[in-house]
Amino acid sequence: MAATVTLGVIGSDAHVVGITILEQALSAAGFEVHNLGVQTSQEEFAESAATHDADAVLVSSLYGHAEQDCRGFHETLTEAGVDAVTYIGGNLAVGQNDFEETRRTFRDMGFDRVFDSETSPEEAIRALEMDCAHSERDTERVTA
Amino acid sequence: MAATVTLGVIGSDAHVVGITILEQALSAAGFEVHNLGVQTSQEEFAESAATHDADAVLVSSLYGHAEQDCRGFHETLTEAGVDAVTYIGGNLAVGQNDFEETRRTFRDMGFDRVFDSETSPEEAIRALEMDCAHSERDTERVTA
Amino acid sequence: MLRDERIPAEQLRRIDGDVRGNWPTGQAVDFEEAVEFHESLPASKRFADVLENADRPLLQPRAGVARLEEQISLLEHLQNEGQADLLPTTIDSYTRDNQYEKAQTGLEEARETGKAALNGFPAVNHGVERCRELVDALDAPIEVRHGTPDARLLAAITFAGGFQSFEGGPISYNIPYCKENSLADTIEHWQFVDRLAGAYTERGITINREPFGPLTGTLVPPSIAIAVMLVEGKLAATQGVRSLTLGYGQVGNLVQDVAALRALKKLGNEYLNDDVTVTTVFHEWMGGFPPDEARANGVIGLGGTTAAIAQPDKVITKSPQEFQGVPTKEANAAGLRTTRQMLDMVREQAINLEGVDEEQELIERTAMELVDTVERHGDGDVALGVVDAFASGALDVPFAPSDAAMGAVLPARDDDGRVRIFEFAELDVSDDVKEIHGNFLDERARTEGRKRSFKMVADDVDAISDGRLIGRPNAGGNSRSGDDPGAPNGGESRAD
Amino acid sequence: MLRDERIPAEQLRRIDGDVRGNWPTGQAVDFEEAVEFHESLPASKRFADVLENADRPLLQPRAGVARLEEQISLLEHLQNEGQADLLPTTIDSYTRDNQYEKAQTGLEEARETGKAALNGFPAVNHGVERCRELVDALDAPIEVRHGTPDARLLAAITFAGGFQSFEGGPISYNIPYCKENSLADTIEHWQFVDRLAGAYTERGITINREPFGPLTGTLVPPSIAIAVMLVEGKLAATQGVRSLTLGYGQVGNLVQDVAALRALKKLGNEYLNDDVTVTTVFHEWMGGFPPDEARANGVIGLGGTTAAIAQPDKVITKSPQEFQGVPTKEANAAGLRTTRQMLDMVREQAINLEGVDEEQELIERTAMELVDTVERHGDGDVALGVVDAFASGALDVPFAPSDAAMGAVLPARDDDGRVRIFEFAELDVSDDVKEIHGNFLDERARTEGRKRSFKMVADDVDAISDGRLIGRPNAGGNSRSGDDPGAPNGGESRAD
Ligand code: B12
Ligand code: B12
Repeated sequence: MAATVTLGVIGSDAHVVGITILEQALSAAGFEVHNLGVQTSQEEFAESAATHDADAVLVSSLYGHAEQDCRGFHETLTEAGVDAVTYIGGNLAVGQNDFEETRRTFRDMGFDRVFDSETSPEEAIRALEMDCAHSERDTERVTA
Repeated sequence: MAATVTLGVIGSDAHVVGITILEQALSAAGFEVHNLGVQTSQEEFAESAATHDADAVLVSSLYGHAEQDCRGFHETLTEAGVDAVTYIGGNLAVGQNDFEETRRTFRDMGFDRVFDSETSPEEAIRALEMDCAHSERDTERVTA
Repeated sequence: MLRDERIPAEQLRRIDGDVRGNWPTGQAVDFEEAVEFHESLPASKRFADVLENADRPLLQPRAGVARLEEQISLLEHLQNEGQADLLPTTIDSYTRDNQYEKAQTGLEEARETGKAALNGFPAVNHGVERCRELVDALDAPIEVRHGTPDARLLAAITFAGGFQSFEGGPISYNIPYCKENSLADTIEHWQFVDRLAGAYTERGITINREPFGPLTGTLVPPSIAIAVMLVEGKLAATQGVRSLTLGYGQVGNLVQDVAALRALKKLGNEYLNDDVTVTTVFHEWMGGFPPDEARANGVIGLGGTTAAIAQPDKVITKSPQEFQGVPTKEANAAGLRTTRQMLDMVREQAINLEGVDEEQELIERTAMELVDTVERHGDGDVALGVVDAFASGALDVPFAPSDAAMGAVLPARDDDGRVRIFEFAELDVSDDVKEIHGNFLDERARTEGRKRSFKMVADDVDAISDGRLIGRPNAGGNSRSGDDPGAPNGGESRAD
Repeated sequence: MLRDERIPAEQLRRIDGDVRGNWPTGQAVDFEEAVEFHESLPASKRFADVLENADRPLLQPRAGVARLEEQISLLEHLQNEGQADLLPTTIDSYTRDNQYEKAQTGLEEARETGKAALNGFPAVNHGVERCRELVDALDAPIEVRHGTPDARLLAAITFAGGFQSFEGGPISYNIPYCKENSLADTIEHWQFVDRLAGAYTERGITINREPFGPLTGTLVPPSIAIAVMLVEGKLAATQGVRSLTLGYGQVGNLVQDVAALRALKKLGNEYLNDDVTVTTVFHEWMGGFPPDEARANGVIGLGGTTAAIAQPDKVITKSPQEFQGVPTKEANAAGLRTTRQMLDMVREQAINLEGVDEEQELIERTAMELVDTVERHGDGDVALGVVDAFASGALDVPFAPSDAAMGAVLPARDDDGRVRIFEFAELDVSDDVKEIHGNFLDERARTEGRKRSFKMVADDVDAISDGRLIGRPNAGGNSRSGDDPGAPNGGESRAD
């Protein structure tokens, strides 16, 4: 399974530790990882995913502005011709929010999976293995 | 003001530190203190208060059985001919109770004042000075 | 006559018969059948084995409620959410007083109303079978924790009920816990308990015994606590106890606490026979807690740090709700996890504190002087010596409510926060030791520009609940009279 | 050209004019009038005086919300219920990016919906007058805390707004906080900030400056953090800053943390001119926290213990909700009180840890080697040296997101839990130092029976949030994949 993954931290967020750990774990698990690093714009995500024909786009956000930063994200991907599963993870709201509510918000915005900040790299890998096996190019889209 | 105070820990309760501190503080403030120590029965309270013609009876309870231990306490005092203001203080209920509820319970049982375990000796002294000046033998009974 | 000698088999049987007649549930006890029950328990429930073979300090909370189902779910919570290594069952105060009728009333009230009418689990009233249901329901070993001067029936029932560890002792569950019980009686009663533990032990069922080290929990000088532990350990060993966990309650000064735990371990091993396995238990601060959960977490954290450095075999944790009353199970589990986090972050670090050796030496010397005094008072017999030494004040415990002790000795902290003896009264220690303590306290008095007085003791008693270690005058801080942020309720005089 | 030289008066005025044009609120800044405002403030709000004259470590939380009224009541809570000695105002992320329009949108959204649309206080958008309302409303001094690479307008407005302390610096607010800003630009921008602080200082209004010591907060080796602090301190002093608080983030090993704080203080005083008053600030653990408030309290407790032993001038506290997101004001105050309790119980104790001197010596030697490298890279000019040393990796910070740093150096804990350097990459330290680190890490690798690898680094990054200090393999514990009791919510893959 050499699925291709685009990874980055969106917006002005500079929390790099989580994606560094994720990158290493995904690479070790055999994925082809394109890590865009921190403070990545929607356009940069779209461009990289399009260029590398990514199977999955993994967005990380820790600093609490994810909602603002992700407005229109899926439109940007579509415009660039990207058809990949999209995950988002980290601390997705400012403050002590109920995660279920947060998950619903990001689901409604179009993300296929939404992860909280207790997510281990192994959980991300398990999900990717499921979803990328499923999809293996444009078949059905997971709706979990 | 040489008001006379009967002091003790009721029931099977052996928490002695609080009344030791209280005894010292009350004595230093000029009260005549009769400290019955821990594990004092209702009868012992009544007897001491009657013998010394106490102005105030101070009951301490820390271990959580105060309600059971104090059932009939005021009847016992009356039978022995004791007419003194009665205070109770300490950890008066088992567990994390709302103190206002606890206070009501002990007020209803006849205690003139009910103190929580954050009470400093100074607060007890202030209350005694007020109540014993008031009463100065059998005048009116505080109803605070 | 009272002597530190093993109770003969026949006398043991006679007392056992008498004791079991004190409450109907006593009849269900059958030693042989009980041994079989213990043999059927998995290795993970053998208290002594689990404790003695652990490679790190094990954590144990305190917890007891009236009803069995409630006690099971409470302990399940502490096991699963608190990750307790060892479990407790704390007994209610009526049972401690052998007032089984009152305990029965409380238990029935609890069953009917669901309210907390008892401050612990009335194991005697529950009886053997229900104790076994409890032991069966949990994965970890469970200890009986109480404070009962005459715990003979409690021991008979709980040992038969499958518990393999039992807290207390003739001094440590008399002097701090009651007023009128004579020490001679309590020693006899505990000789029975220890002999019963010994009888199980001889049949291959090791019953772990744990003298209660913190005593009154209030500024107890380490040397006094340790002397009591050694003497109680000796009395238990005579009766055949082979697994002894000696206890010590945190005083809050890191160097002194580490030194005391080391002294306890060392003297325990030296003083007790080689056939006794000695382990140690550290109790997180047993004195008055701050009336604020956030501050209480600071106190618990210091307990965890101390445990990580001193590495006792077991730690008894406190909850952030200690001040207020019996904690919720969530708060109890939180105290466990706060301690665990601290312990696991610190215990792999090599932390060597300067001054531990000197402090340990002073503690050991003083403790041995007190043990010697006990032996002298009994002409070589520890049982007699204990009674006599306490009666004369040669051995004494601060804030002891018991008439059996003089309760005249008074502690105070020195300028570094170590607990020293301020008033020796009749305590039989050498002039040399007295001078050392005196000098330390003079130093503090100078710093504070005040004379040594009871006020200093009272200030020290309140200090930790007021947010500091040493009760300095005018230190401001969070004194009871101030308006503490965490205060759940004002006192009456404020409220009126 | 970039040089470590004081900005001439005329240039300062020109830049000031430009900068103030970047957002309408900039126009309200008037230096002379601002000096008058500062002069009108009571002594209790003079940040540098309060900090430099304290007789014990002062406590300060982090806190910032969008709206002024909310910020006032948040800080009142931390002052009254948390008993904070010093107050913060944390700035939102858009302002840090100089995206004042976005901050404006967020502020308006917050005003309309009451929702937390910004993660901090947009001081630029609020402007001078509203900043002063904040300063007037509180009793304690307030510091601006942010993370802004180009903080010129923020400084102009907040200094005029009455704030007398300002966190950050050209390295510490670039390397950990952003990707594309060049170091040369950030240094120029901070020369302006520091010069402005210097200008106030010359008029008798000391502006305290606080380089951000924790950097990426993630296992930063003390020598690296200290080298950065010294260099930033030097750059600030050149511009006329006279009150410097050098920072350090807890790594969790007591001996190493105490040694590091001592090294920081000592080298700070040695390296900076005598006319600069150097104080130190200790940040409670800045890395990933446990997802459980009870465990988080253990981490905070260890911070308090460390502070009590090392006695820095200031402590920045964490809250038990650190893991989850911006804390409620109650949790923030609780973190302060837990820290305070620990600090006040321990700080009067004489605690001397063995091994501090050796560790301090190693830290000082390595830090000085790194400072020397910076000076060499700049041919004696620190400003140039910083740019060059980072570009070449001669100076580097682990997990640095910034393109200006190599970010190739990797830390790992040794067998005692001290942070060592696992991968030096181009870091310019002597072979001798490399060998020492290598030996320590080999020792750990042997203990664990595994090779040194990135997995070790990753395990160490997670260790404290998993409930321990060292990321040992198969340590069980509370790993993220396990089911943690404090877990507020399972990850998606579990929930689905
Ligand atoms: C270290 C840290 C910092 C460092 C970051 C250094 C760096 N450049 O990386 C510094 C000090 C610079 C910093 C700055 C700030 N921080 Co910060 N920071 C943290 C902290 C303590 C740890 C984060 C971390 O590294 N964790 C360890 C890694 C391994 O875990 P992780 O990042 O959570 O990632 C894992 C999972 O979340 C998951 N994951 C993450 N992303 C994704 C994506 C997908 C698709 C999947 C499947 C999984 C996944 O997998 C990762 C690996 O296991 C957290 C609090 C905490 N968690 O304890 C706050 C925290 C994230 N920071 C916070 C804030 C507010 C800030 C600041 C805005 C303000 C400030 N305090 O100064 C600035 C932001 C600056 C900016 N422009 O981004 C808040 C966010 C608030 C919120 N969301 O409500 C937090 C929660 C702290 C708090 N309680 O207030 N921070
Ligand atoms: C020390 C202590 C002990 C020592 C007591 C030693 C002794 N003989 O004194 C030991 C370890 C032996 C002990 C035993 C027990 N304890 Co205890 N103990 C405490 C502790 C930690 C401190 C009490 C103390 O000394 N405080 C310091 C003194 C100065 O303060 P104080 O007693 O509160 O008194 C002040 C005020 O309350 C007030 N005051 C008190 N009485 C009165 C009366 C009046 C009229 C007035 C005006 C004021 C007033 O003024 C005093 C001076 O400022 C408290 C928890 C806490 N508070 O932190 C638990 C606590 C009181 N104990 C408790 C319990 C349950 C027990 C046990 C039943 C079970 C057990 N845990 O082993 C046994 C009881 C044995 C028995 N028969 O009594 C519970 C009570 C639960 C409840 N009410 O819901 C508590 C709250 C702990 C807990 N959270 O579970 N305990």
